[in-house]
Amino acid sequence: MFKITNDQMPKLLKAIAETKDLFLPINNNGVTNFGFYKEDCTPDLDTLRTVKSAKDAFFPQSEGLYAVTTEDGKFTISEEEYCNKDFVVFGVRPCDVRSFVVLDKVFLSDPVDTYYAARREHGIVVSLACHQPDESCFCATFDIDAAEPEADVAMWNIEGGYAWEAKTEKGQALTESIKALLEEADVAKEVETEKNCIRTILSVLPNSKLDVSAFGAGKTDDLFNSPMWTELSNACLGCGTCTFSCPTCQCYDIKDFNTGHGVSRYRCWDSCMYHDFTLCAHGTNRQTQMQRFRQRFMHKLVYFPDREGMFSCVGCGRCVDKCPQSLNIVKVIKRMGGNSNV
Amino acid sequence: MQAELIARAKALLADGTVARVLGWRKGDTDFNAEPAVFETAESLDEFVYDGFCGANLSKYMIKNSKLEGKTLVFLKPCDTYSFNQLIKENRINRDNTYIIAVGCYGKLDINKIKAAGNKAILSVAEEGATLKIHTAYGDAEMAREEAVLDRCKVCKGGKHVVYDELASFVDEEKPAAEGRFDEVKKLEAMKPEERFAFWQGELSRCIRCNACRNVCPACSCIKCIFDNNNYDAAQKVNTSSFEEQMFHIIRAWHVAGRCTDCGECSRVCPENIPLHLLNRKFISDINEFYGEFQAGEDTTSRAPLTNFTTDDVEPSIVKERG
Amino acid sequence: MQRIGVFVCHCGTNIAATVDVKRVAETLLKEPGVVHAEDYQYMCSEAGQKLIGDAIKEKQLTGIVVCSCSPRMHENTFRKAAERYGINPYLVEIANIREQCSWIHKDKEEATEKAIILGRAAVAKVMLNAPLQAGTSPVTKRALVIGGGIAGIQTALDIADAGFEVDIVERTPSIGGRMSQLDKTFPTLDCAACILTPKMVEANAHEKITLFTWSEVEKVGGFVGDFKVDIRKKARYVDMDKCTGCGECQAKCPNKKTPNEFNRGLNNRSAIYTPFAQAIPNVPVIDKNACTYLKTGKCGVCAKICKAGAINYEAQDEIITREYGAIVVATGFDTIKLDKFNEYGYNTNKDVITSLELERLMNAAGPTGGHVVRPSNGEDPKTIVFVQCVGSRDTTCRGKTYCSKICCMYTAKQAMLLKDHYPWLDIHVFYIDVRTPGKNFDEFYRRAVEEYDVDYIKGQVGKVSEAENGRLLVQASDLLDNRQIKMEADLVVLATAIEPNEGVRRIASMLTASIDTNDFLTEAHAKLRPVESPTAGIFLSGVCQGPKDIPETVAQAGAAASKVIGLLSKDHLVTNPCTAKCNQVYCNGCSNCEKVCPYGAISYDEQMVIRFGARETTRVATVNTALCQGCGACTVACPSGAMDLQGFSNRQILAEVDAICR
Amino acid sequence: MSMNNSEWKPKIVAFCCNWCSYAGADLAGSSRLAYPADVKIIRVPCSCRVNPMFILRAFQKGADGVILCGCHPGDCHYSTGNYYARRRMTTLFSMLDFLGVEKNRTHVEWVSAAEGVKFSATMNKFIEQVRELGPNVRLEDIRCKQN
Amino acid sequence: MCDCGNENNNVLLPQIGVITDIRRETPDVKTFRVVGRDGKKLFEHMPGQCAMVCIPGVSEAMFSITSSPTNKEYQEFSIKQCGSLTNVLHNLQVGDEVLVRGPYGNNFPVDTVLKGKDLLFIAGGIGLAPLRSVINYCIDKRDEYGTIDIVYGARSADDLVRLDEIKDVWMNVPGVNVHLTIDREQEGWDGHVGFVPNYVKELDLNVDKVALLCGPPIMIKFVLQGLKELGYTDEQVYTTLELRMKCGIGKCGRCNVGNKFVCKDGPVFRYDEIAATTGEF
Repeated sequence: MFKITNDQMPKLLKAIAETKDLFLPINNNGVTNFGFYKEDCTPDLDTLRTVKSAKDAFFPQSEGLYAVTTEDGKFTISEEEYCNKDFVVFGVRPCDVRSFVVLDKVFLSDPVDTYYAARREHGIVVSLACHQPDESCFCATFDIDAAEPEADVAMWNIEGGYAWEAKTEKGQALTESIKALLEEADVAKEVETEKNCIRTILSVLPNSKLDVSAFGAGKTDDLFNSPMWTELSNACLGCGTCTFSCPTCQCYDIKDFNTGHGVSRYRCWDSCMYHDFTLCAHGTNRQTQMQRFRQRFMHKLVYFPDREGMFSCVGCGRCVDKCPQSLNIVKVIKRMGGNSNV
Repeated sequence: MQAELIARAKALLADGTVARVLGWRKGDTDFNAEPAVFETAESLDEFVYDGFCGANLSKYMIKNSKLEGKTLVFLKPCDTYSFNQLIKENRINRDNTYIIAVGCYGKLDINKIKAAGNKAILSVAEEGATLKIHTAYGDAEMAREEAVLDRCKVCKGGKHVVYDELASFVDEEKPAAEGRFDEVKKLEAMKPEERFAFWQGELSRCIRCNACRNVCPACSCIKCIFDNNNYDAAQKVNTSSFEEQMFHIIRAWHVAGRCTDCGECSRVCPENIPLHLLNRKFISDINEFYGEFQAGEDTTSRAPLTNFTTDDVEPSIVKERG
Repeated sequence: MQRIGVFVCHCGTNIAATVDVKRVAETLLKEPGVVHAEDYQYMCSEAGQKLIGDAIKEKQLTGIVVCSCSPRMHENTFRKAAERYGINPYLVEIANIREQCSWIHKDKEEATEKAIILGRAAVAKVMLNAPLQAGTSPVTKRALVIGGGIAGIQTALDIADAGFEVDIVERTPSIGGRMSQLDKTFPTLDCAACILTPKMVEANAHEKITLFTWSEVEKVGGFVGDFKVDIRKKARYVDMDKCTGCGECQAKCPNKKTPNEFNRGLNNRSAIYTPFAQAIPNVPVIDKNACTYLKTGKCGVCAKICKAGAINYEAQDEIITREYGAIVVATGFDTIKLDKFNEYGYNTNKDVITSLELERLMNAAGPTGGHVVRPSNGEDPKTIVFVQCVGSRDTTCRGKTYCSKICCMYTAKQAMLLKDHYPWLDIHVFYIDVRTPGKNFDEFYRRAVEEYDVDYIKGQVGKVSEAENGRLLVQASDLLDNRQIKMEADLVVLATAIEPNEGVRRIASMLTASIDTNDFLTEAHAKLRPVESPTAGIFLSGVCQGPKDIPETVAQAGAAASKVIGLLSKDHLVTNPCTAKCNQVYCNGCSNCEKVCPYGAISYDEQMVIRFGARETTRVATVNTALCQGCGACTVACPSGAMDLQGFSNRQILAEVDAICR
Repeated sequence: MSMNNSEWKPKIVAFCCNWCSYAGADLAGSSRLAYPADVKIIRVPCSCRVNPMFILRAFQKGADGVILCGCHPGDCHYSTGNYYARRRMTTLFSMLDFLGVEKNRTHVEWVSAAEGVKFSATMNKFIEQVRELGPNVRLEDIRCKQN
Repeated sequence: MCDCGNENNNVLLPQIGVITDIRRETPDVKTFRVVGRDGKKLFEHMPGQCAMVCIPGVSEAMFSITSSPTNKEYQEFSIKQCGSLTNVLHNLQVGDEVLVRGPYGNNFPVDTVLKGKDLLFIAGGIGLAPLRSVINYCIDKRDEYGTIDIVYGARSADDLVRLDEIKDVWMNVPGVNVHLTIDREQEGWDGHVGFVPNYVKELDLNVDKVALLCGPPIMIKFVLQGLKELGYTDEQVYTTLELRMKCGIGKCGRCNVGNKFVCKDGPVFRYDEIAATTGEF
């Protein structure tokens, strides 16, 4: 195990950025989001949750797929270049780390999404245990341990800096490349203290471990026609805040943009909360916001478990914090599954 | 005051005056109340009205006033302007609405409480001018004043411009706050390149979640032009910095003269972009160019951009005023 | 894909000298959708047009771009050519490479590049052109004239003489209007009644003219060529067919305490009355607010003495609906209220009168039989003061900012006539400017000054008050001599500003005709279309459009009539196909578009629309293509983009922008 | 920007109303009153047809300046169109300024059918202003830049 | 640079197709024949599968392949004009290019369940498009299937897609019975008049068949009721939900009907697989 002191951290980030793209939480005007490291940026490893999750690293909000040019009525297709350079996603919280597993289930299943696969191959995830969990955290519900990240490299806040532990080969390689800046130290005890601290706080948080026994594979018939959906969704604005801040929402749209010198075909995030999500020439099969709302939570809590054997929610709590009208998956779980914390 | 509202709502439901009640329901935390529709007296026990009930309910009346029977809605002073504006644009059926005007002393912003360093908040209690905050890491206090939403700092005053009855705790005389345009003026005083940098910094965070648009009572289009493929303007995300600007300029322009300055756009923005400044800039311009105008003050006046006088200022005013 | 043909014109050397037309054609041929491109000496010639026709046939063109002179020059030529050769005329676009390219640029390379870009923009636009059909709407061959004064009468007579039916709706009991109240007219001093009465009689007798007096327009629907108008015929309580006009009833009516409107309240009239002797129709009406029988059920004198049995106390208002092809507004004017002008003492002193009241005093049929006396005591005046511009050219917002135009002349007229009758009179006129632009006007005014010795003082009257001796004390300033004047007078005559008759706002809004800030109806174009309202089928006659004197009014009445005749002589109207169109699926019903439409072409109603696969009944906008002139104001007012303009659609303009900027 | 400023030619989009300004432009042409070829005119029925979206779209696709010309206030062929356009453009331009976009990239000028001289002079002056500003960067869409 | 090849195995990358023939079938339906630039078939497919057709700058949409897999030269798509993309498609000419990716989805179980069975095809309007592929497949392999009944209806005679093939080919194949109907009386029409669901009931065909249906949602609803009354079980009925497909590969998140993802599990479903779920289709 290694230690990096707080004052070494900026050097470490700079060193990584010299050879690889570095994607990390950056503070912009008081708001922290993942972004690419630049010389003058303000890295922020203290904020528990970025507004948007880390999924942009592998599944960016928009990405070019290919471009089409036309000459004399004939098309020429040029595929966008794939990610071909290693990059580091730094400071990812354990819940977001788990979200990559959810995304993998979608994009790496047959047929493989080649754009995603290329990024995943080149991405190195450095994660950071949740120093001070928040009241909206409920990752333990999905058996995620906020104290024990499962990434290429795991970090913990310790006195005066961070503990650093490589967990995979990719992580080892990264560690090697910046070893000069790391200080070999026996911090196991401090890490243990931090872990205990995290777990203790989590245990007193109101949502830390919700009862999700009412959800999961095979519950479609129990839940689909519940009158509760109308009540829960009444205030839903149909905006995309929850889906765009969510680490596991992976729905996308494919659109064209006419650049004046060709058509660029790109993929961008879409939100099942939008009224035109399933709209096509003949109309839409989800006419009401209740149906769209239900879709989102049924997908995360029932359909996904049905198909993939796991929930597609990681309990990061972003939607709990950010929903403009305070609707969220926690309320859904509590109201439809009973109120008890397990 | 909450008990009074619940009692009134129950009475109006019971005597058949209204068929449903649009209000706020207790959240699973103190600061998590959500707008909700109550159809039975029992369900009203979950009704809440406190400092965290910031949501403007008027836009929900588009949907609710189309339903059978009257809907009782609770409107704060600033919400009534939005409501009037929606009536003006024929989006709400006034006859199907029963409005109880509720008082407001400034609504609280949980983000401000968190920004003050409070993590893992377990409860927040209002005690006069003080907030008592209980967190997993310990207890704290802060002045209520410091935790109110930005919009409430420039409150339009306590007057309700439309209602059927006033709740007892309403202070219609509460004066409007000063300095509504201070932030706008501060930006205006900057150099253009500084302003550009400011807005780039802010707008580059936009994730195009459309919360600002969907919550906005003036954005009541059935289908937004930005969702409409017919105009080549449909975008779902910002794929370039241009689109961030395009969306917010056009959105603000579309509601110019119709925006009541309710501030919901900034309240809901997950990225804390001060979107209200765009709207407020239009309001300040309109006031300056075409005379004082407060959208939603009445239901009949013509919005400034669908009106004119023969001696309006010329667009060159923008260059002339330096 | 579309099949577009591009035709590049040399225009002799006008274009070809600075633009490489061959290169333009060759380059545009490579644009997506373009299947044909050629250049020719003169595209607008017969031979040039035939080239287009041949290409349409051979290449099955679906759109045409002509790169040539300004579309203002030959767009119609090429549209007609396209139609002749079998494709819709609106599938033609012009790229202006002469006025906006070859003529202003010298560098051939530069001009050619620009011509190509302009051509490209036209191609991009025409790809999105849709075939448009000019619609037709039928014309009802009858006109409505609102207002029975000289303007209305003259308009009606001119239209009727051309063989079309005309209805006049007049809200007072008789036609005649303001002019019937006048004594003499300037500058010829004809007797007003002598020249007006024959016209009134003629209008009454004309087989094509129907008079609806004591009637008002209640509701207007429809549009140019096909208006449907509800007319309220107010209860007259006197049977028009039975009444012989003997006048017995008025003489015997015991209730004679109502101020006489016709005489501007200078005397009273009976409850049953005709406004004046020459009234047409010469049938009285009963004032239901004054009549004792109608109020209390007691009296009935008129019914008892009427030998014709024409009195019917049970009469009710009646609403009839008539159809018209055109509507002329001739609602005239009134003098402004003087409540805000207390300095003149009009409301407090009986001897301060308006010039229109003086007109009644001077009239032989007036309340004093033509003797001008002081209304307070009936004595003959010795000194009369005229005050000009009372409420006219007033920037204090008490009055009107405009010049009422007629006051200078009628004051000169009144002064001279008074001097003729009462040579001993001392007459002073306080004026700001004397304005006499008109045939024989200045000569007329000079006569008053030079021959009649009327005392014109450039100055303003500050105060009129009652002197202790019962006369009036006039305090004024003389601007030329820069001195304060105090003089006593027996009569003060105020040249009161005129304004559109009350109720014109209601009429204008029913007609969706626009009015200005002074409530004068707006003409479609101040110079080129002065008698038409911007709303198609609505025409303006007389002072409702702006202050004017009798000759101008009559001239405008004739002009309005000729426009109406022009419209009514058509069997069908061809409508402009480049009109706005509402996509009701996206319409919110917010009414923004309706507010900015200058033609009242947009209406709202509840309709069934299918939105995203679901049916709903909702408030949506509809554009009346017969009224829409295609300005596009609504398209920008519409936030959701539901409103679009055919021929200049959002997509078309955006395509041009894209093509130019790429 | 790889080109240096002397090579750089601004792209100017001019929206002209059919009845006054477009005719004014024609008159400028028939009077042979030159202005740079960088100006490309788009004919619209009335200045009130011009949607702010069109103006932003022009910048997005690479325009360096956008000018709107219409009938003089009071002379609108449709009687009131340019009054609305005037308010719309005033508020829009003020907002662009507020966002830090250069004021001289946009302009409104009233040009009658008889003012060929004015049309030409207006265009010359506007281009000069835009040249001074250089290429449009603040309202560009990088996807539309020709590589 | 990628012309036709796809070295990266990129599932979202289309092929370039060339339109070699366009037939107008009804006032709003055209059939497009598409081959690759080399003049050969773009790919092999099975009856019921779909492909994404795209026009750059407009959009892309999923269409069922209407030609039979037994056709070795080309693919055909019957497309109804009803939206922005189809408007543009209907303006295309022979020789124009389109982008095509696919084939996507599963197929009607022609080589398993349907083998040897009596088949009942029920289609309304453009709903014949996906079934035509199956019908022609079965006709081409006539001896592998039992009797074939085809009930096909449309608003009017003019809206019956490819009436010529139905009359000249299908009606002359032994063991194939075609039952045509139109919604309203029409001059020159001496066939059946009435809605498809009612006609199915009137025909009173025996129950020992597999039914394959496709048509507008309202028709499906009533046909299902009718079949149930006749004694059909949900397991005997197949339908296709290709309308719901968006990205074609089950990742974009639009296509699910309950826990079934049409792109992955469909578009062809045995009715019992979706009946229980949600009614959201």
